[in-house]
Amino acid sequence: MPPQLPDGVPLFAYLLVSAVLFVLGVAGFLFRKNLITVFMSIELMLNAVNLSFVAFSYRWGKVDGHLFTFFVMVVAAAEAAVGLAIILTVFKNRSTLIVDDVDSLKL
Amino acid sequence: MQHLWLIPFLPFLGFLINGLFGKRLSNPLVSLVAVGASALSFLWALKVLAALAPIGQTHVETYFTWIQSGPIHVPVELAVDRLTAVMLLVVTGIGTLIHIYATAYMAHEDGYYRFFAYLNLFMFFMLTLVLANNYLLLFVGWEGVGLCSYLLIGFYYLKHSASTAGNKAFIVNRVGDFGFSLGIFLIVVHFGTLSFPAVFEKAKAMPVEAGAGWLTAICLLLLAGATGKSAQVPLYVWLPDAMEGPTPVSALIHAATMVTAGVYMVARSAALFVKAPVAMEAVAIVGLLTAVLAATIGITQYDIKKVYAYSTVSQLGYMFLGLGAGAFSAGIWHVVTHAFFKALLFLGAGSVIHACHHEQDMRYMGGLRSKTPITFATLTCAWLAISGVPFTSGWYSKEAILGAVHAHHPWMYWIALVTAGVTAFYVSRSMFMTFWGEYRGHAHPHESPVAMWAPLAVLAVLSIAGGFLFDIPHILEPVFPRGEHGAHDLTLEIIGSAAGLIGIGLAWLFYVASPGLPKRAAEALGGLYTLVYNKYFVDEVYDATIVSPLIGGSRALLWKGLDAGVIDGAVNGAGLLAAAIGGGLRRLQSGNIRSYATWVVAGSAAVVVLLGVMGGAR
Amino acid sequence: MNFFLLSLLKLGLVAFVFLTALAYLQWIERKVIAHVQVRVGPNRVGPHGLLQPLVDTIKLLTKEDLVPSYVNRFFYLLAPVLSVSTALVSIAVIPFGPEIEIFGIRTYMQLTDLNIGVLVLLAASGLGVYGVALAGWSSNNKYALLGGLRASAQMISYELPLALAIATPLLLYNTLSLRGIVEAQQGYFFGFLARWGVFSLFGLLFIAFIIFLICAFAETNRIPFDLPEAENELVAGFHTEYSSMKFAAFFMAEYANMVNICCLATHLFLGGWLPPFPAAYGSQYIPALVFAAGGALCLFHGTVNLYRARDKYTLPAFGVVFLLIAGLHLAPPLMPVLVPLFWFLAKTGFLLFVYIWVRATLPRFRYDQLMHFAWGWMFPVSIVNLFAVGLLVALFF
Amino acid sequence: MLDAALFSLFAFIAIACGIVMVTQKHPIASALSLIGVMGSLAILYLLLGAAFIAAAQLIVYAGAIMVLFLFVIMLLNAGQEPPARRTSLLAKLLGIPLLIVLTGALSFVVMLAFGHGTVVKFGTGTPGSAEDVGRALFTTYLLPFEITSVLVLIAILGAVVLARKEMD
Repeated sequence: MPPQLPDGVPLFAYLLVSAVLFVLGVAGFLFRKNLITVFMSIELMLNAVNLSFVAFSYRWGKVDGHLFTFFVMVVAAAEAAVGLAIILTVFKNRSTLIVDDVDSLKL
Repeated sequence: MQHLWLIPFLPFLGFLINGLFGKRLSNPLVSLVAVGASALSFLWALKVLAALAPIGQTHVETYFTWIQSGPIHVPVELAVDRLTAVMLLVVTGIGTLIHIYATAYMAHEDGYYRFFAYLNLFMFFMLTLVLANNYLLLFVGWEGVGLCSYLLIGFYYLKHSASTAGNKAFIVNRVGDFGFSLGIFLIVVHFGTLSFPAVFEKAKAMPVEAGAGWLTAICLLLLAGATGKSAQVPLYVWLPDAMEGPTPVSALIHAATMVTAGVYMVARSAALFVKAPVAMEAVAIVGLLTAVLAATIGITQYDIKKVYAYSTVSQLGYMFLGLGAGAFSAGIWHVVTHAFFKALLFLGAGSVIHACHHEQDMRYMGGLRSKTPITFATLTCAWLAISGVPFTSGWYSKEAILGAVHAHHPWMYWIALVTAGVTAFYVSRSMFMTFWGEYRGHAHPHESPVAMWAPLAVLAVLSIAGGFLFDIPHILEPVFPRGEHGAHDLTLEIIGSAAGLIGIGLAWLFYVASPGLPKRAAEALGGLYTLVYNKYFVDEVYDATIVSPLIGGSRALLWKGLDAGVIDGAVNGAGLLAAAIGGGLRRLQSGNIRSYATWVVAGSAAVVVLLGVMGGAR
Repeated sequence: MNFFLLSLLKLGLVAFVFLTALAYLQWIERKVIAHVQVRVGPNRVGPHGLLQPLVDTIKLLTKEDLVPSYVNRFFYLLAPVLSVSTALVSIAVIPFGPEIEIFGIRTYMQLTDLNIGVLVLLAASGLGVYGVALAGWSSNNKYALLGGLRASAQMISYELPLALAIATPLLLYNTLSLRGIVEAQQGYFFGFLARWGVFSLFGLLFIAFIIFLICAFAETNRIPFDLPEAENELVAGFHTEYSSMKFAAFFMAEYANMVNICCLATHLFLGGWLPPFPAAYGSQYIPALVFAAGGALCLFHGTVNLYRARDKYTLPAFGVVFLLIAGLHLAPPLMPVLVPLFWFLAKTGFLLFVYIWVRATLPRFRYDQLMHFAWGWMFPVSIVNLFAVGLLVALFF
Repeated sequence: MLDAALFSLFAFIAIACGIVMVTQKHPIASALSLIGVMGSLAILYLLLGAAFIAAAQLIVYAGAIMVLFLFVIMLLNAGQEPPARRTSLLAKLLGIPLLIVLTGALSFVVMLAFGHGTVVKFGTGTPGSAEDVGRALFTTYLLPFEITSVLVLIAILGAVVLARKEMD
């Protein structure tokens, strides 16, 4: 990569940040036990993707990336509403929030 | 823009209203909608024709493109020329009359709204058929009227005979329609278009085919379609059974309009037929055969509607004979007059049946002359007309046909002549058995309400005066240039009229003068009589040769073999396969979200790695 | 780096004024309520208790900073910080006047002019929830928890109509920058009626204004919507466990939010720093007149007819000060700076007075009433209003 | 220079908060750190010239969604995670290596595609103001926008149905 940083930040830096955040989200999804935390990890992944969207949008000088980000936000909001409602229901019915205990969907 | 589309659309509207909301509407309202729809379309047709009159050339209205596939372009376009105009008036006019009649006749049936919805739907399709400007649209109407006929024959669907009759009509028509569709395909292949003007232009340019060729094939296939729809040999068998339907239906669909669709179609395709003399000959022979066959059967029947059904068949045969002889205008003329008097006959029969409380067997009628005077009077007009008594409408058209046939083939002429006599004979027979002598039934016959006999009266006037009121051949001159056939030949006309009168005379002798005679005649003829009485066993023959083999074959091969064996086997096999695979895969479903997630991550990692290996995003 | 210097200067100025104003707002509130309830209010410390805020601050600062043992320490300490910072950050985008020129430096009377200023304000008020919610949750106390939950629920619920009420005039102004919004309201109907939001669109925006005010009360957890700190149900709600400076932080946050939202209302609906009627009718002399009148009054009561002996020196002093201010308002170089500022402060001050007035007048809602009012009335009304305005704008503008 | 500093600061904050979010045992801590991530992301958006998106990020994500999360956490009073009775062996074994692979591959691809070239300078660059976004939103992306509105409606209904007291 270029050694001398010019006045400004290379685009890939943003993308790397987004990549790292995404992986962190995945890690959270894989290793956390609390349903809500798992859900939040998903949100983290979405945010990481948003960042790269905006970065790409800068790269191409178009506004479309922002639009995608916007839509992702809307979808995330809807998802949060339904997901949290589901979590509440799950807690109501089995009084646990541990992912591994919610495993009746198996053979 | 004359808004031709309104003509078929108005009945369709009626159909929609009655079909969708009829259950909630009161009977008067339903009949108002139905009658109003057809009456309005009649009036609109009148207006259009008035606006176009005199229709020199065809008036075409294109609405939108229906099919656009490669070179084939099928627009939805309606057209009016004089032929169409005549058919239009017949369909809407008589249709309206019969609607009015039906309001009274069906008054006490349940499914009242259903009946009128079907009737309007039929009007819609029939008008589409008549107005269509290309074969495909015509075919739509063609199939549509077939459907409606099926629905209406099976109107009393609780009656087994009715439903089977409906099926029979439908299936037999399929055979014909199959031929018709093949013909249409051939036209597409051969002419590359379906619109009438284009096809006929190209056909005009072609030489007359001496032997058999494309055109002949096309025409024969069209003829096949026509024989199905217009109940010609060999596909006429459905029409007599179609009498299971309510009488107005028999009058409208199975006498006046739908069955003449074949005639109309052949006449419409005249430009093709004149180039294919072989096909023309076929048409003529089919017509002749049908005429004779049906007429002879007509003699022996006792069910009044059956009698008229067979008479319809034979009259249609007449029309085809006329067409085959090249006298298209004469054929259409007969269509019109026949529409008048045959509709009248059926409606009259309906009125009689109504009077006798749904008794259809003539052996239990008789002496109704005094009990139902109006019906008798009107029916008499129809009787005279169909028997070809001079200067009645039937006489004109029949003479025109006979003249043409004589010019075509004298031997055909003589047979047709005899048939005419026979026709006169059996119609007179039915009249005598119904109205003369003393009443042999048990009900208390009574005259029908005005809504029923008013249409009868109108039709009576038409069937007497229709002949010299509308000189169809003259009207149709721009469509079918009047050849030498049109020339009146006095001797022929005298002979023709004589045949009719003789027929009536014989009938008088048989059924009024000496009632014992028919029995003796039947015994004398013996086998021949039984043969005719059983309609030449045609149905039985069909059963033996076609129907039962088909059914048996399907049972054995298709059902047991193909369906049960191959298809079910395949389905079950697929199911088992899926089950097996699933059994293997369900090991993956640990029910633990995290393991699923691991798989997802593995997949995405694989994708990204692959992307990197392949050299990034580009 | 001139830009930075200037910014720092402005920052310091605004911070100082703002914080002092917050402190004195508290004093004003007590005074006003006292007079509404026919009391005298704070009058011991300094003339008319004018030094009360100072004393209060000292008291709060010097109090023992105690952290209960059972609280979740980190969040417990984080909450007030969040609360006050989100409250204070909003002032950054609020303009106090037009572009001015002092000592040859042209600048905006505003810390920064973002082209999404309104959104920033919304975001800040949205984030304000966290402080309250966290405070409630982290202090492991059922009253506090209830208070926190109530607060957050109420803020979320009322943010919806609030946002809609904000969006309504934006349809007309076509900008998100507060400066642009104010500039969009310049001009006069029929030459004399100010083209402010409240007067535009046949008063449709007035409905939006009312909705905005009501939601503002709820956003800032003020009476009649102060359920989160309803003394007689929840002790003190979410800040039950807070004392000394942490408590002061919440207090400050509350007043800061009040001020911010009043400024926003002024800009959105009341034409910011624009005078209510054209300069042609001498609107630029109003401030001077007002202050002069005040000064005259003070002098009159301080010298000629004296109610109380102790006013002998204070009132005349005030009178002189007021007269000086009036003079400043007339000084040519300062006029373009001070007059708009005056109008802006006047309007905002009026709204703040309404706040206090309402607090002194109205009782408290019940919680279910509060929620039903939010979702059953404010939300539909604001949405219908939004549609109506949108329709009008689409048709006529 | 300045935006380099800003970027590195907030990128650091973002990643740090991300790590905290994943490692913290307490859901509220995770939630707050997630809010931190979002806030710093908003700043990064600003640096990228996406002013509107930045504001939306704060309002929608930090202001609404995360409040919901916080709310639910408080409501369920979800405390420390107890050790799970049984967890996925697969995740335990494959998890870490997979993550490492994923990180490596991602960064490799990024460097491959964007390793040299575009440099982000604050103020220069893309249209990102509310007006630009809005224009695109109501012209090019009108249909998706409408569809999302329907989606949100459905989500609301779903949430209401799910959250009803009796689950029968």
